[in-house]
Amino acid sequence: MFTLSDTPIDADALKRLVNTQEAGAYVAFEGWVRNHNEGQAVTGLEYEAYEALAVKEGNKIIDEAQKFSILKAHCVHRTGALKIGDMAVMVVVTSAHRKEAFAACEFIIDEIKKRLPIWKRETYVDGSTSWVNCAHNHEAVHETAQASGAKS
Amino acid sequence: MFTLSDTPIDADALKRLVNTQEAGAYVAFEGWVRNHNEGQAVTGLEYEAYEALAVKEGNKIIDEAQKFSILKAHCVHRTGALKIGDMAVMVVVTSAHRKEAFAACEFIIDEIKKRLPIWKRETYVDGSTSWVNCAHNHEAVHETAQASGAKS
Amino acid sequence: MEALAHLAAAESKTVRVDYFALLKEQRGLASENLETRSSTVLELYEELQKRHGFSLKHSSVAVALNDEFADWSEKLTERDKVVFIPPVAGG
Amino acid sequence: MEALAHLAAAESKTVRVDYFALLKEQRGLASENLETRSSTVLELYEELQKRHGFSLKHSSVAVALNDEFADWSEKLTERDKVVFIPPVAGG
Repeated sequence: MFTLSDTPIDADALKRLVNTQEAGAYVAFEGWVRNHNEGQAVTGLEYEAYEALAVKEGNKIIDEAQKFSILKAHCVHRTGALKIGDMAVMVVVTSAHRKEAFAACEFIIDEIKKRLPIWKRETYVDGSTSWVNCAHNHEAVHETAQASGAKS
Repeated sequence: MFTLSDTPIDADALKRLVNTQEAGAYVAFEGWVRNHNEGQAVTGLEYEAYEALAVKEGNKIIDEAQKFSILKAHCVHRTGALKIGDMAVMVVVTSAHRKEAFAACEFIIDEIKKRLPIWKRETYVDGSTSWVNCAHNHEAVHETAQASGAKS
Repeated sequence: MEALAHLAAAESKTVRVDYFALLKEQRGLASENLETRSSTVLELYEELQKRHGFSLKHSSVAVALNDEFADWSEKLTERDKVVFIPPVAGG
Repeated sequence: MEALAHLAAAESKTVRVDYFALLKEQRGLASENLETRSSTVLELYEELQKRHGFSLKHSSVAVALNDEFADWSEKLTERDKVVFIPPVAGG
């Protein structure tokens, strides 16, 4: 299951969601707010999500991860204001054997970052802000449209 | 760093060991005791380690994982008696970007399982026990000697 | 058929547009209902881009119609919900 | 030289052997100091295998000499610590 959260992510609660006696392997990914990005000192950031589509697309990704023969998978993504060191996203996966859990966990976070309508505004040490991926490189082909298989 | 532990692994303490403000990605692997192995119902198991060599080789593996440009890595492996659902081993890795953390975490657990002189005795539902990998297949070429680059 | 399509394109309809991130900043609001004679979502983006000075070209933006990813060639109909999606940066 | 090597091989020395897992079970103890005339760790394994009926062939066992992985051809010297390593199963 995929969810958005405007409060801090509870890593232990998430882990319990994928716990099962058949599981031999548990793989977790956490994305943390770093103190720098592309050479600039970051002091904080904010995530904004297009909730209806993000949740729909996030759950589609979790479903797609079943191709790795995993047992359970879950992902939570933060919205709102975050500080350095805060957890922005967490993916948890269980499987009988470890290879599948690693592959599925990496697949999920890769697709989440590519396809979900979620945006990040960074605040820098000089007080300026920037929507990541929007300020520069306006000509870049948009990954979302390509990866998600748009309607027609 | 690699350590052995004869008491339950403290996942939160291990996570704190690799926490750093430069980290954007945290990947964790946990190996859990499953309720079955190769079709047999398992009721519990025991890990035995050749401590001096296991710790030395475990730390060598952690050092080798630096090739993935990670920030920090740590691994703890249990010894002694474990029950279904108990954590047998945990690997934690942080890096600036997620790809490196995934690669390093998977590398570490793969090498740990191949190279460390640690043995597992399973107890089955009928009360019988078996040293895993020893009861059958006595002719298998020993992976440890091949992977570790023996002295001469 | 072509003549009919042309008539349809010229027809006025009311659609809802939600804005996020940089587009919300540049539009100065999060959502609006507006009347348009644009036939496709691409025409609507170009209409709004001209009016509000959006800095992102449509080639770096994706579009959703009624909470599903859509092609730029998708036709607009009455009461559609349109969201233009600037380059994403989740995770 | 060959004559000397032969003499060395025949020489008696005391070594410590630690046993783990299946080998510990089959030997019935975890550690022993023993006198041997075996020249290499391989000869020692074959000597002990014969004496105690170890089920594992040396080809499925690894060996450590003084807490380092070693080749089966490694020579034994006085006070060496030898550990035979059955197929591992950590993790």
